[in-house]
Amino acid sequence: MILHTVNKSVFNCNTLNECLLTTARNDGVLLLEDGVYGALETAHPTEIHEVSWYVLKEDLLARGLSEGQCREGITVVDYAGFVELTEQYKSVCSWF
Amino acid sequence: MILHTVNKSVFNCNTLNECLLTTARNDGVLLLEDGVYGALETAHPTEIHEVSWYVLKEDLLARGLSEGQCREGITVVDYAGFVELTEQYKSVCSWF
Amino acid sequence: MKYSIAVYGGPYSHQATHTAFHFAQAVLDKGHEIQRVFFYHDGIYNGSALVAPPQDEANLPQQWQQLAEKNGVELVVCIAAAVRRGLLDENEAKRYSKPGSNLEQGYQLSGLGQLVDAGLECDRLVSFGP
Amino acid sequence: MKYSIAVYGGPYSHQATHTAFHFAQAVLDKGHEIQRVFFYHDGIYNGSALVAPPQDEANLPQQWQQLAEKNGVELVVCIAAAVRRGLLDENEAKRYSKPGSNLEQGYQLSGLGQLVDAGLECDRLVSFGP
Amino acid sequence: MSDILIIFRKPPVGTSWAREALDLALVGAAFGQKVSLLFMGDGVFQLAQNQQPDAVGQKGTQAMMQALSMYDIDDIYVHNDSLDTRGMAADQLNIDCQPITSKALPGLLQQHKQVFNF
Amino acid sequence: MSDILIIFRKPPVGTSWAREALDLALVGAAFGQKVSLLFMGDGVFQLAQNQQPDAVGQKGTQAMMQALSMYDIDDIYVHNDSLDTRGMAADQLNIDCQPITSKALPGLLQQHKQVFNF
Repeated sequence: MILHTVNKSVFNCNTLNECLLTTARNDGVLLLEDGVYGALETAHPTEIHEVSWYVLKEDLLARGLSEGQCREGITVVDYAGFVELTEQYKSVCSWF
Repeated sequence: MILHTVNKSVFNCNTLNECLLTTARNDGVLLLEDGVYGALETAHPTEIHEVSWYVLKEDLLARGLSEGQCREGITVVDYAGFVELTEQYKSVCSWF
Repeated sequence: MKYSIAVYGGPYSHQATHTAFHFAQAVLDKGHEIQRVFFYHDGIYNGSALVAPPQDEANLPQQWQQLAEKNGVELVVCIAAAVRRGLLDENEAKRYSKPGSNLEQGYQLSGLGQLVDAGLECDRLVSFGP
Repeated sequence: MKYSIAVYGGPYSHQATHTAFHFAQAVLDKGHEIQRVFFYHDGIYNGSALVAPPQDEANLPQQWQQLAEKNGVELVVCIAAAVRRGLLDENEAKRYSKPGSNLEQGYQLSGLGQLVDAGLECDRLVSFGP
Repeated sequence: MSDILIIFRKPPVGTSWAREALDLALVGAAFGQKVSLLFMGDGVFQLAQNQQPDAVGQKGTQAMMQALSMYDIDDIYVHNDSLDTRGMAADQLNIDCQPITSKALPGLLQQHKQVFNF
Repeated sequence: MSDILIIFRKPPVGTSWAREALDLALVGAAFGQKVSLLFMGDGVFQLAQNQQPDAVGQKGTQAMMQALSMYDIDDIYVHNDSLDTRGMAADQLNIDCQPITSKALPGLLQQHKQVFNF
């Protein structure tokens, strides 16, 4: 029950893939900052994992991305939702 | 006749591959800092280009790497050799 | 719940500081407590008293300071990371015979143990890297 | 030949500063001239008068200063990048009503035009990024 | 042979690179230099429309982008493969850009006396 | 359930991350916490033998690495796929490490109350 945050673009570096090596089935992955590009339909993390996927709304907006451009199955959360996720999950692990 | 320097690990990010998209046949690529890992036999830039390859000796030593671990066809240069390369090539383009 | 926040990115270079600040506000808005914000690596530059951003940009050190004062949050800067990067309080300036100090009011220099402690004492420790 | 060097990485965080410094020494050893070292982005932190590294580590701002003094090299820090990050000379400290300044001696704040100019005036401009 | 080529490879917002590279472009033009821009890799994300950086408390680069033409910076290239990979279309960008193929990239760099690369 | 896991993912020398993560490990242990380390990705390069960081004017991490056992930091894991990809052998590292498979990584993280990740 760990919430992983990832703030790097999957198009440029390995951070998200390294994160996904360590995730368990009950974990969550929150994409934020430049990590939100990993939510695009055109982004392909090496494996589809059984984690729950989230993406930070404010960071999508800041970059001109819409929810419609995101892969199916990703939940869009705002900062309040980010806090709620940190309540739900037992700890937070940041990948940068 | 451009000398390109690359200071990021090819195992973690796309910098070297982006550099290689822009190199011409007469260009040189000098691997330095964490870029020197791109000289390893186990490193695979997406395409083999016709550029001249160099790697900075001091950065190999600092990381415990030997010349013997480098791919064939890569020339090892020290800082004095780095300066000579900047004399030879018409300009320097740094990828980081 | 009791939170602490770690910031590893420098202001005006990486978004990490902004993200951490917005997260901190949202944590407080939810009624949680923030015990401490710990600044490490380039995050220590957040503690500078001398930043002078353009008028239409946020003064991040002062934003942290105001948030901390209003909500009783400790702003702790790793002393080892700070001193080598040129962020000094008056004591350290004296110790190293430097002509001045530049730590913003409301921040304190302390050891990395304060980060370990935050992880132990708090229900959640959330880190923001560059 | 005439060289200039651009440094974009902060000292004590990235190797960029070390690499740039070793390269600069090798350039001078070869008998070339260095007109200017230009500090931009986090490279501006190289101009801090307050860094206090452990005794067994180099004081990078002072190393640059000594190299510059000995060889007639200009050390120019981008003023816009510096001021927002909290690196001020006495003029800027006064302008922004800050309690002190922290620019190391031998460095000057100036505009980004000095980087453009270095590219034009010199035979080679070599950049070192974080 | 143009004077300066500036390559933009970093996404916007997450770091200050986009702003600082644009600053250099505008200053270079103000110094009377002929400045060309190339967006490639994640740098093409800087060309996305409808960016709202104020959502994360930042100023963004849109005003500077719009200023480019006033500074006579008109040679603006975007790497088409980088756009494709990211699902972006060349006719839906925030400024007018000339698509450039991978094959043409080496030639573009050779045409400039000085290449800055962020 | 151990207290703290620190993940090392950055190469040595190029940045201060390796040193600063090791600092945290030693301080954590000095605070009486049970600290485990995991080297993965480019972090496995921190385990290379014969590093000579003085060649580039740096202090390196070898002394701190050797100090780990004095601080009772003995649970040191290295991701075997990361080693393989980089052509490194688990029996030629600068400290004793326990190889760990990709399959076992999620379990390792779950066993720790707090994960720091550099």
